Amino acid sequence: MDLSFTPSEREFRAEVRAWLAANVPPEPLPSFDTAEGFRRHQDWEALLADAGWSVITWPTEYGGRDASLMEWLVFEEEYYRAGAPARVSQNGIFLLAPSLLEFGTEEQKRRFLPPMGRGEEIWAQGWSEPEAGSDLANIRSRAERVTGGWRLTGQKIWSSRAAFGHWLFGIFRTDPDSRRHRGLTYFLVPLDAPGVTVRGIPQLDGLPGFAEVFFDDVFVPDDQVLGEVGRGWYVAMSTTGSERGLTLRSPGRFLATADRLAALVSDLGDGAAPTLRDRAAQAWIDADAYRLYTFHTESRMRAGAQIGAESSANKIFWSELDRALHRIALDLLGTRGTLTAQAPDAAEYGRWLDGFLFALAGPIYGGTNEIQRNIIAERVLGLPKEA
Amino acid sequence: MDLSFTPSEREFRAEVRAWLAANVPPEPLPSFDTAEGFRRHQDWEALLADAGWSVITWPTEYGGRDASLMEWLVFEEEYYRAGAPARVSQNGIFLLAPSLLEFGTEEQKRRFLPPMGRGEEIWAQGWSEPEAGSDLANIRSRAERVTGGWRLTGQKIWSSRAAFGHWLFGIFRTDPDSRRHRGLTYFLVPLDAPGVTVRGIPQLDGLPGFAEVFFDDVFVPDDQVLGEVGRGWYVAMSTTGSERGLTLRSPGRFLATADRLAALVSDLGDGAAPTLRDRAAQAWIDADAYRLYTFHTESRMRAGAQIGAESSANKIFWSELDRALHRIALDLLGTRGTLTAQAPDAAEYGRWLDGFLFALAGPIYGGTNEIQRNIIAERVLGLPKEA
Amino acid sequence: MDFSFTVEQHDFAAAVAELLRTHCTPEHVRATKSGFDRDRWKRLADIGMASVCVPEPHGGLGGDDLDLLLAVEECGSAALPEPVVESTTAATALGAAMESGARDGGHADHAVLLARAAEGDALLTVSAPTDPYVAAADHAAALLLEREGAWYVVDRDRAALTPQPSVDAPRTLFTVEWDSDGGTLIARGEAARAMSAAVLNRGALLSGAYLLGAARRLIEMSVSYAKDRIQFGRPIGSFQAVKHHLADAFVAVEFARPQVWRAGYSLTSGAATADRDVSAAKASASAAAERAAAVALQVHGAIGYTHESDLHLWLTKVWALSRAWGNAEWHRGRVASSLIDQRLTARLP
Amino acid sequence: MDFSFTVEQHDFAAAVAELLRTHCTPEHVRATKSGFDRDRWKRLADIGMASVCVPEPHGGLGGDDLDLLLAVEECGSAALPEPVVESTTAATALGAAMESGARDGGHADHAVLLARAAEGDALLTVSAPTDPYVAAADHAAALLLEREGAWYVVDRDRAALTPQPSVDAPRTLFTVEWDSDGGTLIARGEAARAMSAAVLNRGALLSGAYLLGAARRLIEMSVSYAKDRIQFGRPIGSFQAVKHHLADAFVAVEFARPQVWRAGYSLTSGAATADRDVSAAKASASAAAERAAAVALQVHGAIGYTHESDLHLWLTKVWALSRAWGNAEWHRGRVASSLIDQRLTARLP
Repeated sequence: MDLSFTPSEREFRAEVRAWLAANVPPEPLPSFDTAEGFRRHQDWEALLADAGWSVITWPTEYGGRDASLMEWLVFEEEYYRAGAPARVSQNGIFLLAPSLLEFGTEEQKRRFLPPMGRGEEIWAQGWSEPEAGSDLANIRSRAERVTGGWRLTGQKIWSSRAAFGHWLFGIFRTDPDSRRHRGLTYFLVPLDAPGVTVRGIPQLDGLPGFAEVFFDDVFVPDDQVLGEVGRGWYVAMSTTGSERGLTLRSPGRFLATADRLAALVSDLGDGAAPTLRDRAAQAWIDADAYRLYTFHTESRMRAGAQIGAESSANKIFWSELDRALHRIALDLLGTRGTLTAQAPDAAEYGRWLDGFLFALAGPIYGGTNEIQRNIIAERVLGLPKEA
Repeated sequence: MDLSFTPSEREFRAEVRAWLAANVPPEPLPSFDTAEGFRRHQDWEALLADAGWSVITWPTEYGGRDASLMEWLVFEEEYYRAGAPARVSQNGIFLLAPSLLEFGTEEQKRRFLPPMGRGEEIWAQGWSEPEAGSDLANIRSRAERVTGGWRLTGQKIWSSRAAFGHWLFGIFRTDPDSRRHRGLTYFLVPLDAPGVTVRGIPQLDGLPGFAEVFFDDVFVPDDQVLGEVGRGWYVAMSTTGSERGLTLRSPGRFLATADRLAALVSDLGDGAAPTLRDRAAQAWIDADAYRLYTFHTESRMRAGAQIGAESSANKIFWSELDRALHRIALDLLGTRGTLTAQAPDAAEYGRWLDGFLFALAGPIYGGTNEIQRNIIAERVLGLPKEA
Repeated sequence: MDFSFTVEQHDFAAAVAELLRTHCTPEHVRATKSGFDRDRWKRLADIGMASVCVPEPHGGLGGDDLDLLLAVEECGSAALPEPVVESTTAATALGAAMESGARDGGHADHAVLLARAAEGDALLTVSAPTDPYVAAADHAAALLLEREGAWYVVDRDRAALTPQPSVDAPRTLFTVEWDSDGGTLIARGEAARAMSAAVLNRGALLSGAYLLGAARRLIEMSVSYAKDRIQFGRPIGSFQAVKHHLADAFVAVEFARPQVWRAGYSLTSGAATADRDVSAAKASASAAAERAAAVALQVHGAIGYTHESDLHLWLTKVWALSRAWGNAEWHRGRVASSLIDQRLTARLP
Repeated sequence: MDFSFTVEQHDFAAAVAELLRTHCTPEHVRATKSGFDRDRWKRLADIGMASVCVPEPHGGLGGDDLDLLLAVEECGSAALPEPVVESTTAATALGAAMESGARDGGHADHAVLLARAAEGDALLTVSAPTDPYVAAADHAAALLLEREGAWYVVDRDRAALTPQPSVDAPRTLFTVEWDSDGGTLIARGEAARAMSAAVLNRGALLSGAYLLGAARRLIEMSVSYAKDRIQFGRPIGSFQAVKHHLADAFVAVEFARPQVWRAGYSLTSGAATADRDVSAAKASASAAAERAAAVALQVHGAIGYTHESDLHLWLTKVWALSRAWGNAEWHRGRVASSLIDQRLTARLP
């Protein structure tokens, strides 16, 4: 056991930190769920990409720097520590890219990865449907074989980034007689293709953080199928059990929040109720624990272990941690904690409310925590399936 | 709304308090799960009965004083406040007596109620079986028709008070072809009848708080059947939805514990961590809330309302409250909280550990809290049954 | 001991509920972007909502908090946008000040103001001693404000309001600046301290009652959604996890309700335990409502996050009111102090 | 960064586990009413359990806490009755005192004592700075005790022991009285303060490791029971409520484990964050084990309460050790103080 970073990891961290200190915008960008904010976030992605920080774990030929998982974890810590902008390219670089790298043809990789990494093409995800929320296998959107490609019909929902984005990845039923996980195929679809309609869904804050996407006889050529026809479920899920479980929410995000929370308690001094001080300490411990668990998993992966239910345990842990961190902050701030970022009195505190609202969704998306608990109980502990 | 006690209730409280002050033994009695403790608790029941305090809600003809539910709640508050001995007669007076009063023949009432009320005959309960724990309807012990009565065969388990008690009440399958809740009959069985074998089950503290009871062709005459043959489930359950839901655990018990906890925190002064002070305040609030909820239910019953899922809500609430109260006390006491009552250093603190161990069982017995949550969800909220 | 409301109290709440069913549907709530609909407020006032606690000589019904609790719970169940907590608290405080001031002649302008408030023609609001912001100040004719241990009535036109938008947009919040000569003194010294205590307790009590209604509705909506929504081939309400979450939220609300009622009784009867009882009630109601909100979001999933679903109308109310008038932490601290530092463990009843 | 143990560390833990499978079955644990089985302790010592952290000149292996963590977790998984936490902590402290004392010649008797302890022929114990009782004092040849800022080695025969029976009967506890001339001074002043800190941290660390093993076993037993136990026509382990309780306990244990390992590394490497890291680990391990114990009881139902079931062998260990060496509250307080009062938010690694 040697819990120190290597000299090269330390150098790497110093380099990241220096670049971010010089380049992170002093004022927060407008939300990427607005037209202007979307553009400004794309500009930021371009700046990141120019400096080689956009997609560090990718092969250099597609715009990455072949960074190790540990370097990526370090990068993420520094990124959140610096308060850098949220990644508008997130769906593409974290969810699609691993599948593209594993299952894509060389042409597909060359076509799609570089503009994704530079933030020129922003990807929306197309998993959920109105009747397939947590139960993803219940997909009804279908694709019919036609000359040179497929015709897509149906509807996707909860597509983040679709309101202003350029492409969508998602799975469609190509075998009309198939059920559940079989007979699905993974498609890459331009959102400006004829027959595609995008309708933004306003969230609590009124901004279209999600969209519905309607497909009305949308032609998609064969070279926009990712992986084998009929194996879309496998393509979509194969990366969730590997690094994705580890990379969906890196510890850096929660470490930065935990440190801000500890500072908030310190700053409030006697104005912080002792119980909140205690709850803040527990949340800080938990953020630290999440980091240690991640490093431990990284060590095991380097030693050749496969990641299984760790991603379910991770999901439960970080989503509850995130909710706790923000709830404690709001409890510390009293009525002031309910102000939006626009309120003059909110000052730097407005971010806690936004974070709270976002954190409340944590136990829901990416597979509800109830589903994750079932996975742990059945696949790790070996308890019987429900009758 | 008038939340004051009537003059007669106030007088009643004063009378109870005075009697208890003069009569409660200064030292705690030995556990009633020992032979000597059992006898000493029977003596206490006799003393209570002589003064008319044993079974106050019963009709006077059987040894009660026709007290109202409110008087009983007042009595219980004073009883626990005075630190009076646990009721060794509890199974009989709280679980059997309501059924006996509702379904018993006049002969049965005259035969069984008075010695039960005086603590001369102590009743054990015979609900559970090895294969019927939480799932009570899965009963396999059976009774066969013979001349003048029935022959009982089978096994009961988790019979509290059976190790030293005199009689057992329980349900047996009288229709061998019946399933689940049908074809069961409610029997009253002397534990010294030929063919009955009682085997104590030592608990964590080594004492036989439970017993297994084996029935090997035990003859029970017809006049020891309670209610109709084949309607045993109905007899056993009909009282659970009425007062029993309210009387299984009266608020008095938790109010006394909450007050002791508040005093413990006050006494520890700066030695009590601020978070524990806060948790203690919450637990005290909850004990108070349980009392108010009970008074509210009593008002509704007096106005003619039927009690339904209130007993399930009660069960969840008091069992979690009891566990919280004791856990907070142990957290306050540190290592000292783990000492048994026999330890010289335990002083008055030893009761917290015993109470903690007892409280841990709360979410399990009387229908696990999981079952109670199902009942609330299905019968009150109207959610669909499980597939 | 009688833990029930009078027929009149029930009837009043039923009338309020009936009015809100017609005039405060989710569509109406959405349409009330400013947070105040004069027409609806006037209708509510017509059936007595604004005058219950106003003394009879000033055009009110001379009632007390117990006359209001069930009706305010109905307001919460409808997510009523109008500031029923603050306006009632302000009117009651001004009425009480007038009553004690009556011995010295009172203040003629205030009598007119109070009568107009009772009629629903003028809105009053008040600053909560726990909070730096005044709710609905933009809609109010006058504000009750505290400064350096004294209370004043301040004309809205004499005050400078800075909007402080919050998570519950229709519940408009403001920081208020005003010159002392713009306000009329209504209480100072001991009377002002008593007014601060009364204002805090009444605001906490009524926001607790409102939260009970909002929580009840959140559970009802979630139950209804869970019955209809099919996942994995069955209604999600048949899953134990969903059932148990909802059952726990239900239990929390059911046990908070008698605490709110008892707090109303304590205030009304001037009990020695009133501060502690109000704090227990607000702590429990805030926690129960927060729990119901979290469960409702979890049951609804992503749709609960959208503007299209009605759920957010109640969620935002809960997030705002559970923290206004002292959050659960603050009130639990007040209980701890009474219970442990002052060893006041006597109970009402 | 390498979060793995060496092959030797794994092999040692495997050897301990293998030995315990043969010599520390539930039947053995039940039979060890006194809390100490000399034969088993000697066998453990033979494979190095008592000598890992004893310096080589004194017959030990000169290892560190990291060499012990996996093996102590195995002890917890077997509910080993012998006081592995206290004896190891005492031996390590005495060894360290000898090492620094070696420069002044050391103390010949202590060298013999330490060598015998390393062989498993003499048991050492130590008073935890957080607790008023000394564990296993009746089985010990000598006790390390603190008095007025100095540490002493006290012969058991020179000390008066008053038994203080606890929920975990085999873990014998005592209050100890002794005359100063019955003890030999081993550290005072700064050295004694350092020894107190080291003793507290090591005892908390090792009890944390033991708790991880006990919690793991409680979950295993509960899973196995839930697979077999049929209620309502199906194994109770197929009910979502049971699944989710067990999954939550599992997650708590899995996230506590790297914290315990990191704390071991912090202590071994003398990190500036060692106190805070140890406290985070003990707080998390205590809480995870308490959670596993509560879930295990809930899953087992009434049978978990009986003496006949093996469950209580682990439950009582958890209830005792989660509170010994500082309970979760105490340790969380130490973290809060470091984090908030001293603003020490730097992390290891």
